[in-house]
Amino acid sequence: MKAEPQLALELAGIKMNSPLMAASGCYGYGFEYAGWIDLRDWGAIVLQGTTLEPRQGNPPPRLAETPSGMLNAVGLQNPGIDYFLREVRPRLGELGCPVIANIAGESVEQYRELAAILDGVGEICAVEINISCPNVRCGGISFGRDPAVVERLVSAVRRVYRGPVIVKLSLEAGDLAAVGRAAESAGADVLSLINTLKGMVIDTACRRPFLGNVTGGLSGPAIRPVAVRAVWEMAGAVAIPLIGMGGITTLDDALQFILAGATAVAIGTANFLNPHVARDIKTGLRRYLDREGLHHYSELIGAAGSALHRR
Amino acid sequence: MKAEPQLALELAGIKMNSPLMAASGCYGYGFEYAGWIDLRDWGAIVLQGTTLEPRQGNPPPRLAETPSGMLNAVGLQNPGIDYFLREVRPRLGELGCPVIANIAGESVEQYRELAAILDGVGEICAVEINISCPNVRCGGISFGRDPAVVERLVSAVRRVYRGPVIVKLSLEAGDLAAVGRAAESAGADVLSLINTLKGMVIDTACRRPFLGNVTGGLSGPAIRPVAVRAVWEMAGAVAIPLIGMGGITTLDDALQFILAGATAVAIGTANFLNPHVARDIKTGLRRYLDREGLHHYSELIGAAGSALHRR
Amino acid sequence: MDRDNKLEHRCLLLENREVVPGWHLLELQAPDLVHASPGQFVQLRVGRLTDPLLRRPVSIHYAEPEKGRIRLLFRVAGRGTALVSGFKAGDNVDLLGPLGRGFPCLDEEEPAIFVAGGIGLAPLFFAAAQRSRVSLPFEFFLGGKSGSLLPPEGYFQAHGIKPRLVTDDGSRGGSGPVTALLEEYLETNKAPLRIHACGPGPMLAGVVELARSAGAAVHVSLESRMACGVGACLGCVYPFRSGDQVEYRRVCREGPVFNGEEVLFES
Amino acid sequence: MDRDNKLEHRCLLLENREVVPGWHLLELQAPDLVHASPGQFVQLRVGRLTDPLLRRPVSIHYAEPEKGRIRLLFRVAGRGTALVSGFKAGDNVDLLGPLGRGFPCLDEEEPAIFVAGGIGLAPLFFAAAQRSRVSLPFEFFLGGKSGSLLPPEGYFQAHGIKPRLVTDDGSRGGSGPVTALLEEYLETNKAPLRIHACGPGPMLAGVVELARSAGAAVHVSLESRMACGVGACLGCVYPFRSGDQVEYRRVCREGPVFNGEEVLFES
Ligand SMILES: Cc1cc2nc3c(=O)[nH]c(=O)nc-3n(C[C@H](O)[C@H](O)[C@H](O)COP(=O)(O)OP(=O)(O)OC[C@H]3O[C@@H](n4cnc5c(N)ncnc54)[C@H](O)[C@@H]3O)c2cc1C
Ligand SMILES: Cc1cc2nc3c(=O)[nH]c(=O)nc-3n(C[C@H](O)[C@H](O)[C@H](O)COP(=O)(O)OP(=O)(O)OC[C@H]3O[C@@H](n4cnc5c(N)ncnc54)[C@H](O)[C@@H]3O)c2cc1C
Ligand SMILES: Cc1cc2nc3c(=O)[nH]c(=O)nc-3n(C[C@H](O)[C@H](O)[C@H](O)COP(=O)(O)O)c2cc1C
Ligand SMILES: Cc1cc2nc3c(=O)[nH]c(=O)nc-3n(C[C@H](O)[C@H](O)[C@H](O)COP(=O)(O)O)c2cc1C
Ligand code: FES
Ligand code: FES
Repeated sequence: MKAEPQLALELAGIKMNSPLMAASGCYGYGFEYAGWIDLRDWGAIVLQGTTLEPRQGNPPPRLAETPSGMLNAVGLQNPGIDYFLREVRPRLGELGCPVIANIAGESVEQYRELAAILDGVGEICAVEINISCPNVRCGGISFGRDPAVVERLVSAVRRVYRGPVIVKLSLEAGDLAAVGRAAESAGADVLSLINTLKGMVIDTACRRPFLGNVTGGLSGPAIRPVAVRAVWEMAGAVAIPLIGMGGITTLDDALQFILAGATAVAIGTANFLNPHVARDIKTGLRRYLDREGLHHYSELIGAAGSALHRR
Repeated sequence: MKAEPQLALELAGIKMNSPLMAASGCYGYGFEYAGWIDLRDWGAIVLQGTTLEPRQGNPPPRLAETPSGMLNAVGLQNPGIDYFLREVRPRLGELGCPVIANIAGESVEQYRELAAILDGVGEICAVEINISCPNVRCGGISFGRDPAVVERLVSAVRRVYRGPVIVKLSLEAGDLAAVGRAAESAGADVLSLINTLKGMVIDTACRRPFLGNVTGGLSGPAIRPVAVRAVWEMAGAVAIPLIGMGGITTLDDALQFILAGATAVAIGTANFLNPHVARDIKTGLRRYLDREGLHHYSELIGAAGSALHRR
Repeated sequence: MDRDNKLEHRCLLLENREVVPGWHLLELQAPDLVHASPGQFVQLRVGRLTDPLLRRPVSIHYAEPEKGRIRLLFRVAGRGTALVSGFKAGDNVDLLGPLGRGFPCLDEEEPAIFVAGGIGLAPLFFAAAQRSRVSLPFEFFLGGKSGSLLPPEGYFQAHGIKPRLVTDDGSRGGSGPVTALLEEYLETNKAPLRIHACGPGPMLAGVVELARSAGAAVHVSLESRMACGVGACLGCVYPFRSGDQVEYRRVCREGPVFNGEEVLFES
Repeated sequence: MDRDNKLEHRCLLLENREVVPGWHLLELQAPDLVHASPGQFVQLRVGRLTDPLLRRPVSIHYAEPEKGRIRLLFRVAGRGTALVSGFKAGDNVDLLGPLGRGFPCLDEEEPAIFVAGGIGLAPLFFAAAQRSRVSLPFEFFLGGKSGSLLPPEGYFQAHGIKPRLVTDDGSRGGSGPVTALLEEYLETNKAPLRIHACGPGPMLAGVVELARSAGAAVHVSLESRMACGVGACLGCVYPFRSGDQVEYRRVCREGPVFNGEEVLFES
């Protein structure tokens, strides 16, 4: 009998039954979809961003549709880490799949503090450090630009958090590879990319920015070519595994990221179009591997990269 | 009798009958469309990029379609400045609208040389310096990242070219505003933005990059929100006029750029969908101004920006 | 966690009828959605490719459990709804739902007053029809731009609804805002009563104001642009009063129907 | 500059017929395009919104100047053509054209040989029909995967074309590649003759090789992905031999029909 092709992996020690992850901020705490969707279709769910203090987020409107994409300016609305530990944490076990926390701070110290609080929290199997949110003024993106800052920030988290540390990057960095290498050398276990691109829409009828926050983060299929390129470049720059994302809606999209060098892929915006996207891509991937005579999807990781391109 | 609303402008001395420009690389030398399209619908046409030596460009495939966008990897195929002066220049008068040259070099010296050659060429009413092409290895984008390099390059051109100097920027700069200010202080008359974003598509069937050049430049509606944001930010950072572009296909799109602070707008990819896009937007803009009781489109420039946002 | 509920439904479109210019009524075979409550909505996929990208929220306008059918009534407001207006009988329509929380206390004895502005009619029609079916008392006030842009009487009669109409141009019913009808009503009818409203923001603000003065309970159905529709993205929020703080609540999850007194309308 | 020529045409679709599985024939009212020459093409807009973004190049398959009609024959190859396959009679189809340069010397006395691989049939049909109309001699060789995937005889007869067929599975005509037909023909028929070919790259390379050995003139119609279609974007290039250099020429402007001997086929 022919063996079923395998999708399971260990990503820096996180045991996942497939390389498909729900992207942070697009899947709430998982519960929102849990009544309807079999969450075991996900290799892991990355929770929405958490900060030390509660944040009310940006004023509406927070969403704008753009060609094959959308802008969001949620601004990290969340009830804060205390509420999270008290109210959310105890229920996370019900989700039935690995859960990763996503943290954001306004200073290196805040990131450190958040990571220290989450260290040893059994329900959380890794932290993803968001240093690339385009929607918050004094946090987010500015941290992700400068390799020296990234190094300091990741080191600080690394010292207090014993589980896997994922660093989430944007494209705003002038030199993406340098930022990735800085994170790697500071002890990051995994890099995830890309976060949304900063964009805006002008309401021409009212002659003012459409979003309450003026600018927002562009996600969805529109950014996919840019995201695939970022993963491809990063795969040539660092040795740690990558989580690729940005506009994945179909199996072909997911394969592009994997072939470009991603070990896992995350899906955000596409959940809004097709809430069964994880199931559909997972089924498709199995069939694809079967048809192509591959035993494990990992044979595809980076397979589009020439040896020359790799360092 | 009510006066017709006005679209004419002088952009750093270039007399244009409308703020609509054909974007470089998307309109050849103008002749390709001239048999069919009334080129007087354009305020100006920016010619395809010219280099010192002839360039054969990148191997095909050079185009890939992406969601609401396209990648191109032409790689500045062009017959070189000598051929340009000999064969193209004498015919430019036939186009019937102002013509702007777009130049690209592999060193500051090459840019300077090109600008010096074009100085005094009467058929050309301005030069646009492309320091943001994602498709050439040793030129283009790398120049546009570092404010110090931009300052040097623009100064060099400024010293030898007496007409209006337009500097074309990409988004790859870590700090867009700093690059814009560097160009301004070096004597640029106008900034144009944005050039394409570097992206790629992987051919999953062949498991390799689809484009012959591996990566290409993303243009079209997909990048519009990012481009509008770039113009908005730049309008707050410099005092010289801006040419906004990236995904403009309709009047509403053009208005977004103008309201964000662009004095003129350029249209590239949309010509491929609708070769009458200039005519259509021009007609639409006149009707819009009329309906809104405005006398000149310039009343809209930057009208979406709050005073606070401006410097 | 109960996963017996399906979220996504592919529903056969039985009819797409333009009721009045620019308003379309979709009749759908959707047996899984017929037990939705009035005020709940669906997220409708408008295109097959990625532009337009997002689903569009549309209230359930009517449900016929016996036939396994639901109706949606929508106004062509932009490119998404323009695409939907071209859907043809026989097409499959992709819906998520039923989503959100509907109007409360629809089965209570105290009189219900429905106040609809324009297409705000869509969810209130369902609510009123439900009360009508079990012979509970209600009033239905409806305002619109012009008489020809509101459905004819027959549209309501079959469901036991006799709306009192006003139009901006006075071409049908009285002229003036629909809030005037409510104001007049509240002068002679005192609480306990329960107001349910749906329509443009300023109208809702007016309704809430009147309700407050009259001491009546008031619920409003809010609109906002949505992405997920299930509470996961925090994109659809509206500002609410919470003590002396502003709090953003999700229209798709905590709403779209909210206690009107807590809503912070733009002023 | 002559601007009497219109570039963009909105053409009424008279019929969309699936000739064989996956091949659609569009019949269009397009009086401005009927004087196109065989080998020229149009850029067809496949969607109204921005995804899919680009137009798709399609050869003119036939023109009836008397009726002001043209035909396009296309194979469903991906999402663009899939959308077109859903176009319905009565729709307006947006075309740019006629574009590019067609097959040369179609009105010369020397025998013409048309070699078509699969949907490569589309432009060659037009060319052959034109020769047939003025009773000039020609041969038509057509290769395909399987007999049922090629149009029936009647499709050709009305236009005086009697194709010699081969199929990969031998289900119609002989079995084998269409180049074998050409090879056989060239063994007994000597130059001067003129070969026109359209089909997949490897087939064209084979045709050019045979033509070269036989000393026959050969023109091939190339395919490539296009953006502008008019020579402005330099996106559609193909490599050519120019002395001992590689030179990239625009398929849309210098082509799509080229002297086969200059083309640098991938090996
Ligand atoms: C819970 C809920 C229930 C609803 N129920 C119904 C219903 O039953 N019937 C019904 O008809 N409608 C209903 N709506 C409203 C409906 O969802 C919207 O009309 C619909 O989403 C509009 O989509 P569209 O693509 O047609 O328009 P869009 O193109 O999205 O535009 C809609 C409006 O917003 C403006 N707009 C959009 N984008 C921008 C921008 N970037 N800048 C400035 N302005 C912009 C447009 O000008 C236009 O007026 C409901 C909404 C909610 C939240
Ligand atoms: C001058 C000219 C004339 C033509 N005439 C005809 C004609 O008369 N009839 C006809 O049927 N065709 C003709 N063609 C071909 C036709 O243009 C294409 O079949 C059509 O553009 C395909 O569009 P699509 O959207 O359906 O397919 P697409 O989705 O664009 O895909 C087409 C093919 O390319 C592959 N592909 C596309 N994008 C990628 C990618 N990113 N990575 C990997 N693979 C990719 C797909 O797998 C598929 O096999 C002509 C082409 C030219 C240049
Ligand atoms: C509504 C929304 C909220 C988001 N919030 C977060 C967040 O809190 N933290 C984070 O790291 N990324 C956040 N993101 C970014 C996504 O995780 C992801 O990187 C991005 O959307 C690209 O993937 P996609 O195109 O599949 O959505 C958010 C994205 C969206 C659309
Ligand atoms: C095919 C193609 C070729 C281009 N070539 C050039 C070029 O030579 N020089 C340049 O400055 N920009 C070039 N560009 C960038 C455009 O001028 C423009 O900045 C970009 O495409 C964004 O505008 P759009 O979305 O309207 O196309 C090119 C764009 C395309 C699509
Ligand atoms: S639409 Fe996502 S939370 Fe409401
Ligand atoms: S498609 Fe633009 S040059 Fe050929």
